[in-house]
Amino acid sequence: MSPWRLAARRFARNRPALTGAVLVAALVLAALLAPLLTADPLAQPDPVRLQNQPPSAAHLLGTDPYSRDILSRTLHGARVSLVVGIGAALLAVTLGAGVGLTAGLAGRRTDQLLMRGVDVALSLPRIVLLLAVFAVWEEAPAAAVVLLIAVTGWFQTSRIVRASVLSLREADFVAAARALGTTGAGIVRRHLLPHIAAPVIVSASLDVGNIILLEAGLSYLGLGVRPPTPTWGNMIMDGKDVLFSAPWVALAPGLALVLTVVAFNLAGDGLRDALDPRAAA
Amino acid sequence: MLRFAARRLAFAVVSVAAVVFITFLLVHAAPGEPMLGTPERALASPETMARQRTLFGLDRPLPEQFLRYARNLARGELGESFVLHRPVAAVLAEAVPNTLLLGGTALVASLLLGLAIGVVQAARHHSRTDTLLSAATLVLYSVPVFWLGLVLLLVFGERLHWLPVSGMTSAGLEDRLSSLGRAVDVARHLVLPAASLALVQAAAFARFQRSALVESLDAEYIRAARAKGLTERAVLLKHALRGALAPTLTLAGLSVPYFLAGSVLVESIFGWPGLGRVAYDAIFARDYNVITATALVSGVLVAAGNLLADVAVAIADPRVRLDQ
Amino acid sequence: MSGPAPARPPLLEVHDLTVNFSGSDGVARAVDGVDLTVEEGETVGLVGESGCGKSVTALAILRLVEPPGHIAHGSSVRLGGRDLLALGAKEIRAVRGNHVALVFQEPLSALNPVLRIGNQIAEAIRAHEAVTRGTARWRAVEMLTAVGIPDAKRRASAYAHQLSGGMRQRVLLAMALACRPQLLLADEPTTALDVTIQAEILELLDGLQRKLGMAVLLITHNLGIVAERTRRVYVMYAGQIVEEAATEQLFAAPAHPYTEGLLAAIPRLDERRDRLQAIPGQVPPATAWPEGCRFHPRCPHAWAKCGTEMPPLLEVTPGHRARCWLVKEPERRKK
Amino acid sequence: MTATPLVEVRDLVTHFTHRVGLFGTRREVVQAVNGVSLDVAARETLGLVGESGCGKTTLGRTILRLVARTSGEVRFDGQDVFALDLAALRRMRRRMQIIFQDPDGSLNPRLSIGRAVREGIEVHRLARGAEADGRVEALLAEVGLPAGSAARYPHEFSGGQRQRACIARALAVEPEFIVCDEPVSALDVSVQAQVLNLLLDLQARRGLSYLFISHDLAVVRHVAPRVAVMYLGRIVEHGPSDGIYQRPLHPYTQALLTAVPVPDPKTKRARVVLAGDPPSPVNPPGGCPFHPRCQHPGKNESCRTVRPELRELAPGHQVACHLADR
Repeated sequence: MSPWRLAARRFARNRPALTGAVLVAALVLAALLAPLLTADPLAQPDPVRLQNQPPSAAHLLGTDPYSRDILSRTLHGARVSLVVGIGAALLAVTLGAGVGLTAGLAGRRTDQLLMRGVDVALSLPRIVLLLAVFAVWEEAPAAAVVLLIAVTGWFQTSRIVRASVLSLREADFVAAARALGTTGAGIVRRHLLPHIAAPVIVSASLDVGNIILLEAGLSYLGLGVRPPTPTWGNMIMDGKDVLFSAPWVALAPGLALVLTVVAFNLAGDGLRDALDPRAAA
Repeated sequence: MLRFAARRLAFAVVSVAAVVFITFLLVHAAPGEPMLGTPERALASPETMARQRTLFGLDRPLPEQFLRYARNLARGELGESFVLHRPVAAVLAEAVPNTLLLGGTALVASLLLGLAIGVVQAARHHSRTDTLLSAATLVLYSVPVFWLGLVLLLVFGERLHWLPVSGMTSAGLEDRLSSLGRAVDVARHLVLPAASLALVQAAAFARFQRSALVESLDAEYIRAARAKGLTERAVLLKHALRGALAPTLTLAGLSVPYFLAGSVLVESIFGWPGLGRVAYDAIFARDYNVITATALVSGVLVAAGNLLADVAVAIADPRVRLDQ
Repeated sequence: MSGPAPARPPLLEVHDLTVNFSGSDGVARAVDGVDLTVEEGETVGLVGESGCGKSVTALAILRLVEPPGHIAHGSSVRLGGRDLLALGAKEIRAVRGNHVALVFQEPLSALNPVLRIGNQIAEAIRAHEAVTRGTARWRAVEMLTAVGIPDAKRRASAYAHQLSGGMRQRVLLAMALACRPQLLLADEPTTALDVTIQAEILELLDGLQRKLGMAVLLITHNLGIVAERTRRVYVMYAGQIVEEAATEQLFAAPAHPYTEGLLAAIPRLDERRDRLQAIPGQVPPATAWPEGCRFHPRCPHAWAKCGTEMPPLLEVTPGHRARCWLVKEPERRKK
Repeated sequence: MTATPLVEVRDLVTHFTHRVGLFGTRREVVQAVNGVSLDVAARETLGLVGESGCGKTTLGRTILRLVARTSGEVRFDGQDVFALDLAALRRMRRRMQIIFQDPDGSLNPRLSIGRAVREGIEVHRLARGAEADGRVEALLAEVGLPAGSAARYPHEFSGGQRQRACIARALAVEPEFIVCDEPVSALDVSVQAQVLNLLLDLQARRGLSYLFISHDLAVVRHVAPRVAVMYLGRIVEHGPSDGIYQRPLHPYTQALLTAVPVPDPKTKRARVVLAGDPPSPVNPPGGCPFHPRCQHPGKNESCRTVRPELRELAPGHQVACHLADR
């Protein structure tokens, strides 16, 4: 049985991991179907009387200070979180893998240059940079949030990939391929890429949760994707002012965030365990 | 050791310079103008604004502005805040100690708590306690720090009235308290914001520490230690923990950016007068000099964290030598 | 063991020792009903190929088998008549490293990389004797000198990675012998070492054994070491003892086809053979030992009975037993 | 030795520069191979023995140009291996192959055995499609793997079977010369004999030449009629195995031979026990590289200062020792 199928089997036997994966799938589905399932998240049916209503039959999770339906906004808010979380993680991992591969395969000089650059980049205070950018870029679309989070978040992946390339280059099976006369490109394609795929997948899946939290932090400060588009971050911001009188406003999006991030972390931990090269067959 | 110190220092200077340069470029090259969103700006006439621009040199070409900024920086001058009309150094001098108190407390607390949880889990790994703690740390690790802050504020501040909800001291009490009383007062204000920051990071440390310990418990030297007749306690604390400590210390040193990011969020919730608030306010007011200076301070703190991590690892692991 | 019964119980008496590992592929019977004895002061060999259960046997003697492995009910390990498997946690700790010590195969991984070697020896002493830190440290230095480490006082504060392979194995010996155990379980003590260093370590072990009067259970896959260093030997295959004999007897007249095969398969330094006699096939996995005699699928002499009935250890001559039906039906042996 | 040798190695030197320390600031030169000359004739096996760190693996890899040499020459069938351009080198790779010690690390765990064996066939376009499948099947059968092995993955095989697969992979390009780098060291005794027999059979059937590298003197004696003994990057003794094993002339070879335990309780031999550990190849001693550990009673000043060259003391039997005599 191939190592990928073995990993899939290990994942499928891991109950928490499977729970995480099912939750993630459910969240994606809910976000996709949000317009069909619920009312317009921007609608303000009665700005005066329906403010900050506690949960009721009409509004299962209550209403916010602008009398909007919190359930609808929470479901719609999932879209920003998921798009940014998954999109930025994929992009960051691609960037990191590219740089890591280049550093690992190129000569000493290029390698040193790239890695010293990554060292410096790793010591940049990411949040300060992101705050500065989004403060000036007021109408930043979700794509820009994805891009900027990815561009400031690939450094660790590049280190992991470079380290695995360097150790793989010393592996006997790579020496055997060279002895057979396989070209450099052939070695990268047949022997290196399949091996760095596993750590890259793990790194991406564990990143998603952190990125979702980062995006939420930014939109809580009123940055990134801005109101009235509902994001869990700006919903919590709305709830902050009425925290003591209408705690449900901040509670619902917060719980949604926790649930989502837990789901991704469960699935990510499961992937890490399933793809662990040390795991027995 | 000296060569190590020199290299690290050079590296730190380069990274801080990179931070300053990038931030400077970002805030100046981006659209928008200074003092945006402040009442002052709303009232100012175009002439006043133009005068302000000339006063701060903002009408000069960007390279010239940067050179001037760098020259001033080299002399230790951080410039003046456009909004507060005070030297930036003075603003930071008030804020930075408060953030160090908050972040330092949170870092130490989270490290101790995380280590303790990780050790307990590793000592009984695969037991029910371990599973429960794993679930707890996973959830805690997934909680947004600002939301946790709000929840703590709601529960312990508003509902239970155990702790003060805002600020660093109780207004009006400062003069009437002894110095010990003042310290207690600050400590009481510190609990909720520090807990918000610390709990999430403690979960991260615990997760990491558990897996490092479980892995090191698999090592042959652990079996050798048991074969010598050592108690499980000695095996775990002396043999396993020593080896597994170094990666956690690295993580602690590298967690400075997390605490900085967290302080921006948490300080605004609890009204803690620290660097995070200063940065937040400055960014929205386009207070260029303050933004750049906060970036500078953050860069220095991050570099210091990295350095501490390296030194801590060298102490914890004799295989790592700094003097080569 | 047959022959005249000893006046007092043997130093170590393992009876029906069984260790199971439960995994996703089912239960692996890594050690299955092992009986062995070691008399005071004697050197006994335990020989077999990788995966035969010899290392697990050593760990089980000190109850160091970790989950998912566990020692089955009905096993017994007696040290001077006392059943180690019945002891409480504190009592078994008092045995480990004190009465029975263990030396491992890979000295680099058996030494804690972040603790000074002197400290690792001293803690073994302090675990069993009420001595001060200073005394323990002084004794550690003394032990290091005894195992031939030059400049022991200075070396005591070195870390494992600063020593050569041979030196590390000496440190491991010092650590094991610090409390003068009655029995040393030496699990492939020289396998990781170069042949010249191996010879040094084995000579050293010999000398120390004579000086301390301890017994050694020497676990190895190397029949050359068995021939040179042991008086009696047990051969293990697929979790079981398949032959036991005095060493000379075993090499002169092996009774089990597996032992015979092993001896024929070793390339010899002292003679040139054209073709080695290989044992065909592979060692089966511990989760699926074959029915009947576990060696029968690879045995040149096997007949129907071998595939269905597991032979017990049958006496060949006094003190020499083999787990093979050929002992009873020697006419079945093919030429 | 007959006619022109297939492989000629002359004064080969391979040094590595290591960077050590946290930032890689200090350089260390490891003198792994330090001036080695040897020949391997067609259809012949040359044994190369030595302890860990003596440079035997590096020597094997340098001969195949898997490692860059520092100086010296390697000729394969008369052609200078280091003078070949990349295309010519790739063509040359068909003719010389390597088998490694660790069958776990030398097979890519993510490739099926069939794909691993096929790699060489594809690279050199020896066959395609069904014909390639047929060749793979035939190779796997030739090395004694069960039918259906091609679709399975390395982790599904035992160590001995994996080593067979590695042999099949090397044979796929129909080489003339194979560097066998400790091919049986990681295997159990019973399986080791199977693999050694396989290597001997293949040599007879296919007319292969082997450079057989091992730390196990008994194994080398069994497969190689001629043996070279390596110590600290140099060959210290070289000759027909019967001569070397019965009358070793170098004190190091003597120590090595007497250190091997013999599986016969009745043999009792005098043992030359060496003092100390082998010195580091970063900083080899001057004079005779063996002098710090040498137990020869006649050890003298020239051993410490003058490096002995290989001298022929018996037909085909050379020794690098000032004190050795017949």
